[in-house]
Amino acid sequence: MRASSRIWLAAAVMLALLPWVPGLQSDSARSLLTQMGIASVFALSYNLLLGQTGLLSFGHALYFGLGGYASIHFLRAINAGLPIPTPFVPLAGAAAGLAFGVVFGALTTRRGGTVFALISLGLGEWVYASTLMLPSFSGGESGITASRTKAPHWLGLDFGSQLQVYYVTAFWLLASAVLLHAFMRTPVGRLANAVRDNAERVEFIGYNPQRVRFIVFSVSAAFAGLAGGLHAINYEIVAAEALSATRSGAVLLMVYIGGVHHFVGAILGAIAITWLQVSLSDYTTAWLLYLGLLFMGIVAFVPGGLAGLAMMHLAALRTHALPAIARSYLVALPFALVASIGAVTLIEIAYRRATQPEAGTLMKLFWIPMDTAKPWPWIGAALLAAAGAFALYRAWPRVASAWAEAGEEMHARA
Amino acid sequence: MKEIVAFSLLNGAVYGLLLFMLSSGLTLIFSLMGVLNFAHASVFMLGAYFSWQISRWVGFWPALVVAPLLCAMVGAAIERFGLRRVHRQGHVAEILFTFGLAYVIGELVIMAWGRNPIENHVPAVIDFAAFRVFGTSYPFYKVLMMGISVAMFAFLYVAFKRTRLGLIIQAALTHPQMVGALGHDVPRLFVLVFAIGSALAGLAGVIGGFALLTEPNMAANLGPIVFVVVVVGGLGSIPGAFVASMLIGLLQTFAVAIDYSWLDLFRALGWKVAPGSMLREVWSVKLSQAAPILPYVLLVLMLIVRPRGFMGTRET
Amino acid sequence: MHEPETAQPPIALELADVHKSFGATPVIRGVSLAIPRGERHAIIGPNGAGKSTLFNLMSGRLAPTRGRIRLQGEEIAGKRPFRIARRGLSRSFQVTNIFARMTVRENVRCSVLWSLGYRYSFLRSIDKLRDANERTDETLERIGLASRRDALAGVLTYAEQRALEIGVTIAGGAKVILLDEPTAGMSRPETEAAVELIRSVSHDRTLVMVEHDMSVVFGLADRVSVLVYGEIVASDTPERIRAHDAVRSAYLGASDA
Amino acid sequence: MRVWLHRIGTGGLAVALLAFAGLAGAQFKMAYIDPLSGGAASAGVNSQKHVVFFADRINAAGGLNGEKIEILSYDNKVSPQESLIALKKAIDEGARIIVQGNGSSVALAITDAVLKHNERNPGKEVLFFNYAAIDPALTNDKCNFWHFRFDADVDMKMAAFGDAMVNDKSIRKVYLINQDYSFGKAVAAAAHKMLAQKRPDVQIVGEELHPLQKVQDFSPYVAKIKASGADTVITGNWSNDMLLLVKAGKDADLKVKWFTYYGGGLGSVPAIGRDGVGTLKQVTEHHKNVLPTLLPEEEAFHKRYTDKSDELYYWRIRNMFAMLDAAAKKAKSNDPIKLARALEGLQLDTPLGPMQMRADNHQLLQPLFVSTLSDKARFDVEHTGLGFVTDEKIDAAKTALPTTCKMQRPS
Repeated sequence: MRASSRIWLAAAVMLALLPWVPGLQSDSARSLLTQMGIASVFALSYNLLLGQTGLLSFGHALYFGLGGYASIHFLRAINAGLPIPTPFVPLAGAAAGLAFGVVFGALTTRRGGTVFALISLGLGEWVYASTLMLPSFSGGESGITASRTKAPHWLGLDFGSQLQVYYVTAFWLLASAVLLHAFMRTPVGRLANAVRDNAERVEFIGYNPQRVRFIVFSVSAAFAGLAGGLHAINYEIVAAEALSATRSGAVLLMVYIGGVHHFVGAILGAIAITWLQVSLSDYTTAWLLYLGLLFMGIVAFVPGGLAGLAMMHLAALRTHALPAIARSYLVALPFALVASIGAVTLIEIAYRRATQPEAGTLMKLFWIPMDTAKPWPWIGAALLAAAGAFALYRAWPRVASAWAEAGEEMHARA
Repeated sequence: MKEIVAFSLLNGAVYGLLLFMLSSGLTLIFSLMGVLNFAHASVFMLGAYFSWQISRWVGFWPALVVAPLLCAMVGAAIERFGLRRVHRQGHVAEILFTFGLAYVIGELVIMAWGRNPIENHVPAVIDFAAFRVFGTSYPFYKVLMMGISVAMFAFLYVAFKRTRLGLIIQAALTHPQMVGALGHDVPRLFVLVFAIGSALAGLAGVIGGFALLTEPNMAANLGPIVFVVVVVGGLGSIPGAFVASMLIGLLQTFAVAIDYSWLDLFRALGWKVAPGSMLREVWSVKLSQAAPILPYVLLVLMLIVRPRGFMGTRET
Repeated sequence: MHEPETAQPPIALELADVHKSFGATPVIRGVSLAIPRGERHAIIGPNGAGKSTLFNLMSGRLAPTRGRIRLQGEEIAGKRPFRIARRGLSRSFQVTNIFARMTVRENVRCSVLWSLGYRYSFLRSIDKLRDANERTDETLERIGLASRRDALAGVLTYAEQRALEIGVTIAGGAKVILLDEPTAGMSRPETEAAVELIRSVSHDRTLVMVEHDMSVVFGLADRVSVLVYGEIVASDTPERIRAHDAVRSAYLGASDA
Repeated sequence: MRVWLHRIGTGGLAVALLAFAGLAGAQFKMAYIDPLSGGAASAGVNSQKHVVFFADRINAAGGLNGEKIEILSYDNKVSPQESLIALKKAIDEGARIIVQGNGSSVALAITDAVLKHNERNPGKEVLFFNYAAIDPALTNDKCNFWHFRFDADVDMKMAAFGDAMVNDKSIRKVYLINQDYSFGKAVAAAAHKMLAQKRPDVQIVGEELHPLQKVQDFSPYVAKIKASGADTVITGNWSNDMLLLVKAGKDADLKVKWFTYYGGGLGSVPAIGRDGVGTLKQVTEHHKNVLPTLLPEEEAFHKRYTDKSDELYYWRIRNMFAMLDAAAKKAKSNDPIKLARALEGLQLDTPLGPMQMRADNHQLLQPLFVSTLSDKARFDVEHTGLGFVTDEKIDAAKTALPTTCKMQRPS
């Protein structure tokens, strides 16, 4: 069995067992896993554009939303008697995504780079506002609802429970990952990478870069529509916010933080950002600030993203520089921890004062009670942050040199 | 009817000049540094908050000067400590960096001034009627805004087309190594450009704060329209941005005044549209309903037909 | 192996009174050139003579202001580069222009796909395209990069990248090859290796080359044209060109005669 | 953001702390799902204060049949999808009643999800208490047994405006301006119906739908209102769309009567200032000057929340908890189905007059007041020196309207 099919099998087994892991058996945990699955399909479709073809789109939620609408209308048709089981609904989303991808793709993929980015931004805003004006299609702000259980049962399942919806999502995630990975191994997939690296040279080896962008864009829109279909099944409602600018922004954050250059990066990013959005926002109202800071840090310091970071460390495992790296981490990490505790405390106190005066000034952070009215928490946090940051700054060269050493060794061996 | 046209013209001009004031800084940064700054509207918001805070301490006129300076420092810091690291990774990384920055500035504003809109009323010193048109008085602060906007246009047009500094900066965009070789500290030049662009955004914020609503969502609501002005005007052209701002301002204001839809047009031409069909909904959307999305329609059509925009010099 | 002079070989690439000006400044001022099939033709001339512009006109990167260009009898002036490439004209670039974040093997394989008829297919796995992979490996052998086939193109040495540049240009099996200063910036041994490679590669094809290194020009070319200020001042065998006074004055300033 | 006391580290730790802290007795959990961050956060946080405040008052009096009410707060960022995520979490953590109000779009999503959950999980039913989403559909074609509304809907409030307009001869030309989505269109339709019935002589000189929360500059719309010669404007706008509209009106010194649904909302009175005196009208179930003296609840509310912008705006949340308390005593059980049946038809007296929960469509009938901004009011709004004064009081029984609701009742 070739290496890749072994990987897919392992992935399938993992996806199957995930909802039975202790701690993940509650309905809301499975709902979180389902959301991560939907976000992963959407992120994979987006990475086909940004990571594989170098197309930065600010309006990709368009195809997610339109696919979602097509699927919810399809589900309503099923509720009215169309004899098709629920799990096949995402195909309607994929078909709608493909159709709109072809129509809008012909307009937008004439150019790459900044022009493409701005057209996608304009188109996204335009179609979002227009759907609000067509209530029969979009149901306006309140959206369109349907039921996933009023449908012919399939394999004896009615797809009412969250677990069954999770397995439908897991199936389509695996299918999308296999198909998208295979797509990259086809002539057009290779040429997509060529267009990313050097669109001009592609013209001199007989291919029209615009046609390559158009095909990749349509395929990407189809998978975004598929993700929209899964969204429609999971929530049984699709509203205009499914194609809003915030969702387009979120998928961009997912793919870039996850790692643009690695296939698995999109999935890593989807999991991280979904967790941040759904769970962290319960602990702190400043979650968007942490997300913004994380994103800027990744763009500035770790362009390879989380996947890049992981790959780097995996490669370093095999070098002799590993102990040096480990030692440098032992020194640097505590300082980093101190700095971040100080910074987080400062942010949380400021947020409590600015946004929730009614919750009083008493607060418990990292199990330490403090009173935001008194000055010492502010001074203490600021000092902690400054000291940690300064010490980290001093310890950083040691980390850098350890990595330089590992880098040389890896380079020599390559 | 005459009244509507007069008011639409006046309101359209005011809104257009506000848009220009808001996007002039971005046009400057984009034309000279090729950086599509997603956080530009956020700096505009900072200008509004700074001027509100300062005018509470020391009055409006000092705020009109200090707020833009503070924004200039913020802009300089963004370039010096943030973008400088990212420049060599190409335009995509720059855009993404400012994209993240927009989130962060929005949350920092919430952290400092809370979530509710702040009462950023027109300060008494400029809260009087400038002139009366058809029996309606026109607030002075709108006239002040028009004045500042036109002044900005003049400053930008002269400063960067006619002065040595302007030429050096323009050269530094396309051939940074060569300009560096000629003895100019290019990184410092970029910091200067970013500072000036941010100062313009800050100044726009001081006035924009009264015209619009000063709240943490202000940047997100305005963000995309700034790009429409810059792109439709022509990437890198200041006169182009001025023309585009006025066009969008007037287009949107007049569109609101027109209450007719395609359906009325069809009826006038005698065509019948089957009632109840989904398409009927599409045709029955009135132009006044669709007014706020016209700029985006303009953006998409312009980028398809003429990516350089009205007077653009290049596409990226 | 060249047909005897008597039978007039068909013309592979022909330029008829081609003009090109950027705004008001004319760069190519009426160039006419006919390159028979199988000929190795070099174009030399001082910097700024318009050699690269001429290459850009022939390969479709620029459209001529006036005049006609025919490839194997078919008009190609002003056509998009990918249409010209499909008709069998492939060019290399003076500044290395390859796919940096793809492996050496993928760089070459991308350039063979169109000629083998795979067009925009996305239903076939590239690993199963036996003919494409064979043609790719064969080209890698010829340019001496077989051992580096899985390295990213961006990490190759300068000479290796120049070799890859040639590999990508020839892998598609184009009948007419345009090489833009293939040995620029190479050391003596590297230049000699490149010349042998170009000789074997252009064995049964038409070659048009822009080159400054006179040893390469006179070692390879069947015919040489001299381009000065956008005009061809001489076009003849290497020996006669060497003795031609107009050429000497163009290179050495006013002739002493 | 979760109420801090119950959310330290993992859930398990929170429960242990709870027991330790001596809050004995089982918990009756209610989930509050509304915006706590993002654009509409100010409204969400404001109503959260009311919910926590009135729950604590019931707890102080012994809770519901001995169970203390615990409020679990979730931030839905006014998005239907986030709300459904929060709903799943709330049901998982044992919430028996869901409380929501901001945005009809969210309410329609929640009522549909609650219906599906209750059908699929017999024995683990939850109720949905809606205190502010007033799209008529929720108690008509999209009604269901589990949804109770504690605020008059669009048509009921428009009828109240009708009663106020009947004898106001200065109203001759009306201009309708609303947000371009389900709620805005419902307000426009209600206005047409009401005027046709109660004031056929009044002419509608203009009608406008503008995109929701997108318009930055309302001066073009104000110019149209002036040009139309209208003397009255009816609008359902809320939050920014309300503030910017009246601000543009003030800038262009537009002289019209404003009949608004949310004119008294946070920030609107400061935005219109003195121009609003005698012209800015609203229809609510309460305002500060409804009685000569402040109600005891209001004084207690202001003692606890001292921030300038803290007003007791949601009197209907007080009515909601009063009805819940009475239903719990009547049913002598906290089981949702028993509570729901006890609520149906329940009648209760309040300081402002009797109120009743209709059994046929679960719509609460409570007294409504049409009031106008005045500079001679005893209690002002947000320290502006201006307050609302009652023009017209409509008794609860008179606010009832026919309904098309045909709900399925559990067996």
